[in-house]
Amino acid sequence: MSDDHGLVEMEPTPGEKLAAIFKQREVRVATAWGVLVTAIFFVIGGWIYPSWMPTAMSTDMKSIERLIVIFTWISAPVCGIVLGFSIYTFLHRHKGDTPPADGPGFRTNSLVVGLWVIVSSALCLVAVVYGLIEMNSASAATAEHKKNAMVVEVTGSQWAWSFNYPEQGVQSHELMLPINRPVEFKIISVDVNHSFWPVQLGVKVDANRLQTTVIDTTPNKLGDIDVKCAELCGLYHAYMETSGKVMSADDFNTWVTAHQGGHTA
Amino acid sequence: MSGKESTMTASKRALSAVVGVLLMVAVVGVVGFTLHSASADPHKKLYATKTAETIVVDGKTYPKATITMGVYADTAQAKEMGYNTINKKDYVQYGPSSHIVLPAHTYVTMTIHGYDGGEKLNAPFFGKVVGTVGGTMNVDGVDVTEIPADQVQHTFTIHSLPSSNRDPLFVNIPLQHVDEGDNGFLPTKDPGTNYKGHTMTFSFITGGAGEYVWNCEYPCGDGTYAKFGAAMSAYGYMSGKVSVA
Amino acid sequence: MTTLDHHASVRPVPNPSKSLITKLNMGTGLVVGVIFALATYYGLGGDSAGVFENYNRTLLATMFMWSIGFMVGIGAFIGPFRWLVGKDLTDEEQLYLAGDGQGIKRYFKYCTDHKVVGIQYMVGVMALLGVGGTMAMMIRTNLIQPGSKFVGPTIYNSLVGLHGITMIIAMIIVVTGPFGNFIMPIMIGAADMAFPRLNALSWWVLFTAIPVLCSAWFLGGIPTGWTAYAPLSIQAGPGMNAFIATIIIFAVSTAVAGANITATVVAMRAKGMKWNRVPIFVVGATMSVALAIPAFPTFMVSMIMTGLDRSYATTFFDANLGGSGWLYAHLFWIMGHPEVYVILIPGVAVLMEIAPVFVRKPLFSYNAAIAGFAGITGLSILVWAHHMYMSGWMPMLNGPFMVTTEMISVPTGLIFLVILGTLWRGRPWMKLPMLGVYAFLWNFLIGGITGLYLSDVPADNYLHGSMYVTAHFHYTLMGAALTGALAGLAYWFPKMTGRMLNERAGYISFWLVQIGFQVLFLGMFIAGAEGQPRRVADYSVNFATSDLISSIGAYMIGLGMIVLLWAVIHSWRHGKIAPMNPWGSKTLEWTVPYPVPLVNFDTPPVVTSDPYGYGKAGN
Amino acid sequence: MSGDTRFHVHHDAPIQVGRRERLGVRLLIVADGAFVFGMIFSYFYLRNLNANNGWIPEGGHTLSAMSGWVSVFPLIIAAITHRIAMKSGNAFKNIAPITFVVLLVGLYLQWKQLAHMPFQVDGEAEGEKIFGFEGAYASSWVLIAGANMFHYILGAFVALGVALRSRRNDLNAVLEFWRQRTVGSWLTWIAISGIACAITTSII
Repeated sequence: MSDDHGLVEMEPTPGEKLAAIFKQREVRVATAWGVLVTAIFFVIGGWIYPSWMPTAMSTDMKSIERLIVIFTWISAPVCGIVLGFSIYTFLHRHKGDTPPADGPGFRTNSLVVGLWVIVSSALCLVAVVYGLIEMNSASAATAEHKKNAMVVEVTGSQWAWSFNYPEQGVQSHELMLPINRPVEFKIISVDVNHSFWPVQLGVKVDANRLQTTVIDTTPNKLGDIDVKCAELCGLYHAYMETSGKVMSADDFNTWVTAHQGGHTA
Repeated sequence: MSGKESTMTASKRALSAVVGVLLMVAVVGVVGFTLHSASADPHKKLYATKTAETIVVDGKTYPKATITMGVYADTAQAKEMGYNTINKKDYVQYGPSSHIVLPAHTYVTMTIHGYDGGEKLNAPFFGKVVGTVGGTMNVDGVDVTEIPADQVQHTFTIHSLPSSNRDPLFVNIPLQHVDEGDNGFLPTKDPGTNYKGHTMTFSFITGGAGEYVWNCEYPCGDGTYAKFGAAMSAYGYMSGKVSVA
Repeated sequence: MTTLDHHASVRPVPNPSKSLITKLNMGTGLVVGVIFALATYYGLGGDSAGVFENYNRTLLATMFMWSIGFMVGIGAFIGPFRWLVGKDLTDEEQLYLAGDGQGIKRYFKYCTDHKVVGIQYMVGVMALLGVGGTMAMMIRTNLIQPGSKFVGPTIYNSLVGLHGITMIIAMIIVVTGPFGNFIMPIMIGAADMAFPRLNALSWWVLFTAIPVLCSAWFLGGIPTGWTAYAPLSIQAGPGMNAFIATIIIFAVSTAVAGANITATVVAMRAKGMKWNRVPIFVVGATMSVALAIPAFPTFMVSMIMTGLDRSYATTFFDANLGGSGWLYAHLFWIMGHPEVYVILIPGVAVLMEIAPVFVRKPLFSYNAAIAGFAGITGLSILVWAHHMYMSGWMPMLNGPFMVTTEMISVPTGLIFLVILGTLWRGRPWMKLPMLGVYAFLWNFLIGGITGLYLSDVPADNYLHGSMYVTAHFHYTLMGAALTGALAGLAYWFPKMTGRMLNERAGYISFWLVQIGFQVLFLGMFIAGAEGQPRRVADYSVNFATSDLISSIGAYMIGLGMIVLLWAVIHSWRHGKIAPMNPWGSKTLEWTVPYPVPLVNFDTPPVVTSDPYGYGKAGN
Repeated sequence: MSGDTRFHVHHDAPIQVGRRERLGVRLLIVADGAFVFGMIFSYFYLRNLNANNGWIPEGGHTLSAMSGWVSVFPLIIAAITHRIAMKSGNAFKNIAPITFVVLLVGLYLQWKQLAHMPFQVDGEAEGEKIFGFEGAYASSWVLIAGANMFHYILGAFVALGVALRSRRNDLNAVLEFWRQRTVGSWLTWIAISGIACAITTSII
């Protein structure tokens, strides 16, 4: 569609056109609203949102927190534009039982459309590239971990997790991990699909029926872990949770020795 | 949908609105009530019996309590054994109730009579005795720490949601299966039959008050997938609640 | 496959009042359907077939035979049979099938009039939304506090599954059913749909799915969630058969309706309605049903496989014998992701149709709107595996799927631009439909942005399978699509019922629903961020606050929806008589009177411009 | 509004109606195509995944590729005879029944194949017979054969329809011609789909 009826009729450079748009009072007022909204989302994304999330106990979880903050910041201006302009029009609504007079008849504005596409593509590109970089560094870390990793075989069964430490010859219903040692989880399900989710470690993968999946991470903070199932797995899905601990290497060795008898008390 | 203009007065319309809305709220309420009563816990809870004795474990003194359950191959067997099951379907089941109540900070000694056969556990881990005092249980007078994965009839596994204000409680008891050859494997109408089965006795210590759940980890339902259908997927047969109060 | 078509009939005209078609209606359909079902059930041994597979086979066969029997009984196969033997329906018979002069009775017949089908769909959708909403109330009641004190896990899991699938079905048809059938043909100046008998077929086939779905309650429920992931669905009890049968029946209905609507828009537009003059609602609805045509059959494949696994012991999803749950997830999401856009796009298109009317400005950048819809439609078939990031099926492909998924944000952005541009420098007339446009902007913004996190693989490590996901898709499906559908209801209510929707009740309902919605799902975002998995009957105490907030919001929505339902029923019976064009719109449906004549237009309209010619030319 | 107007509006030109119907059928073919795509996708997905070596489990049977082709040939022949019949103009009504008969033969062959697949594992449970299938290969084969069967039934229905209709003299010739073309679209599609399935099942 042509832009004969464009918002701005002059044909100077796009830069001048843009400047002309911003000279309009209504654009500036709407933009002010937008800035306010952007600021609010900045605060939510940067501080309020992360405060809801549990303590990060691995670099994976740390990077997820960072990523969520950055994504919120990227989207804050988008929220600002959309909400700023809609708040402005809402405040200038027409009241009454009869329809308002016809508004201006412009049908498009190629400058605005073009700018919109470019900016949204750019923001999208930032998100994509950032995500790919994070993924890449995660898989580089995986390669690093492989050398020195402690293997934990995770078995999901309806409706409990069990853990086998082949290196130590220990089995447990709790996930005990030494700090700062890479750990490689080999996950399998003996019945339906589950999803292995040690919440504070920021990793997750499905436990598929009789098919092994692998994830790795390095716990770097002492504390309790919640291990949950994130895939509906039947009657007691809600109760398919267990606890875990990240402990010092010494504590871990003590725990291993105490449980090598074949049972956990 | 007549073509007439409405002649309803404002007050009449308001009344109609209030009545209409209340009526619909009531309908939703009735649906809720029906569902609630259909899914209520068994009417009878099974309470542990407190005894006067106390016991010292790891330097701490605990009062003692006992509780007894049975696990039956089907409703007929449960009835034969003297339990009036409230369950509707003819499934393998624990009795006499699926909701057990235990006293807090107590040394609980639990006895489970198992009368069922068995094949093999899906997850061999649940062949181990976990969470009992001393890490053992007593099967027909013999102390054991685990039962081979292919000799289990059912398990009694207590677990819970991890949360900040509740003491952890995890107990896993595998029940020794009854061989086909053993006398009393299946119920008969013959009143002279002596049901032998196996008797598992074990003790564990409860923490503070809290709600827990128990279920069986042995594949004893039906279905082609890991036999966790039917009885295993229906609440109150091979699964239930544990209230520590 | 025929329409009300012309042919030189030289045979004597049979008197339709003596023909079989005049004897058939919903009642005969029910009777024949029940007979078929009972005969099948007891013929195959009833519930004495104790074996898992055999019993499933019996139940599935019973459900399908009910559906077929109903269609036989209501006369759906008369047309195809007559075509087969070469004795096509006469004009009189076709006129009779169109419900000519049959008053209220035609709503209970195999009626080919698109307006009747539209009303049937509308009532059906409202019933489905009511049932699904009631189940949502039950879910939230159970989650008010930890401990699952309201219902046990069996019933809770069934509630989750049935709420999900009921709402998904309702949302797929909520716009294209009532408005796509009633309004759209008039909007493009057509006399009827391209295939009126298929139109009736699509509704009545769908209708037969409703009792099938309800039967799940009496067969032990659907404990798998609406996604029905295998192998859980293979393990599930007999209620699962109801799910399988419902989806297969529904997929047939969708394919038929999709082909019908698409063919209508492609082939039956009024003279002069070139592609760039088609109202945007029609474009959006058509794109969405056209997308559904290739999408749903893969769901049908997966359901047939599930049915075979359950009733014939095949091993599609048993990894022990070469199957895989991943296969199910692929087939499901190849349908499942396009399907969310099938739900979303018509709702958005309704709002794009409404905005110009109430702002009295042309739609901003019609081309951008089309590009937005087309971009979403095109990309949506390339993004399915983002639901499988965490399934472990092939982690190396997560990257490409992340790229395609995030690319969707660009055409989605165009949708915002079009609506914002339309609002800009206008003075919006704040009638009920217009409020929906604003609610949409906020809800879809939140839904879209939270989708950005979920599309990102590392963030999905944390968010996948949590309440966060649930909140996100409710923002898009309910906040955006349902808001659009309700705005459409308020907008087209005068044309469909001849009366105005009670405005005050509408406002009360709107604010209750929208505020309740924010409370509910913002609370759920918090629960998700805290780490609460979705679909749980019980949860740890640390989630108690956010879940309580969510439940309060749910009750507000429930109350608001009840007020709306009252308003609809009351206004339909006693509302103010609507003028022909209460909103001063320029689309064709407002040029016909109420009740809309059988063939819509006395003289076929000729279109000379698009319907957005508001405002002064130029600036 | 008079009754005449009503009729007038509904009576589009036969060529328009014919085109519209063909468009509708083509759209339904798109839907069916997605279905066939889903089956073929599943076949290759499971074959390449070969979870726990269960694609063809130890001792499992295979079906020769020829078996798949034999039941597809009638589909191809039917599509060709229909085309020949269309080209022959007035002789259509004499050739059309051949298409129908060919499809019936195919339907029988397909049924034979389905009923005599070597994959079935019989078992007993609670005194009742249950059936099982050997593995993913067998399962996928059965599904594909079943879909072919469904195509045969629909194909035979429309082939019988055009054959019967072509013998009547009171039908609109233009519209009937378009309906033959529409049926041709369907017959061509089921032949293509059959070939695709036969190629799929040839790769064991």
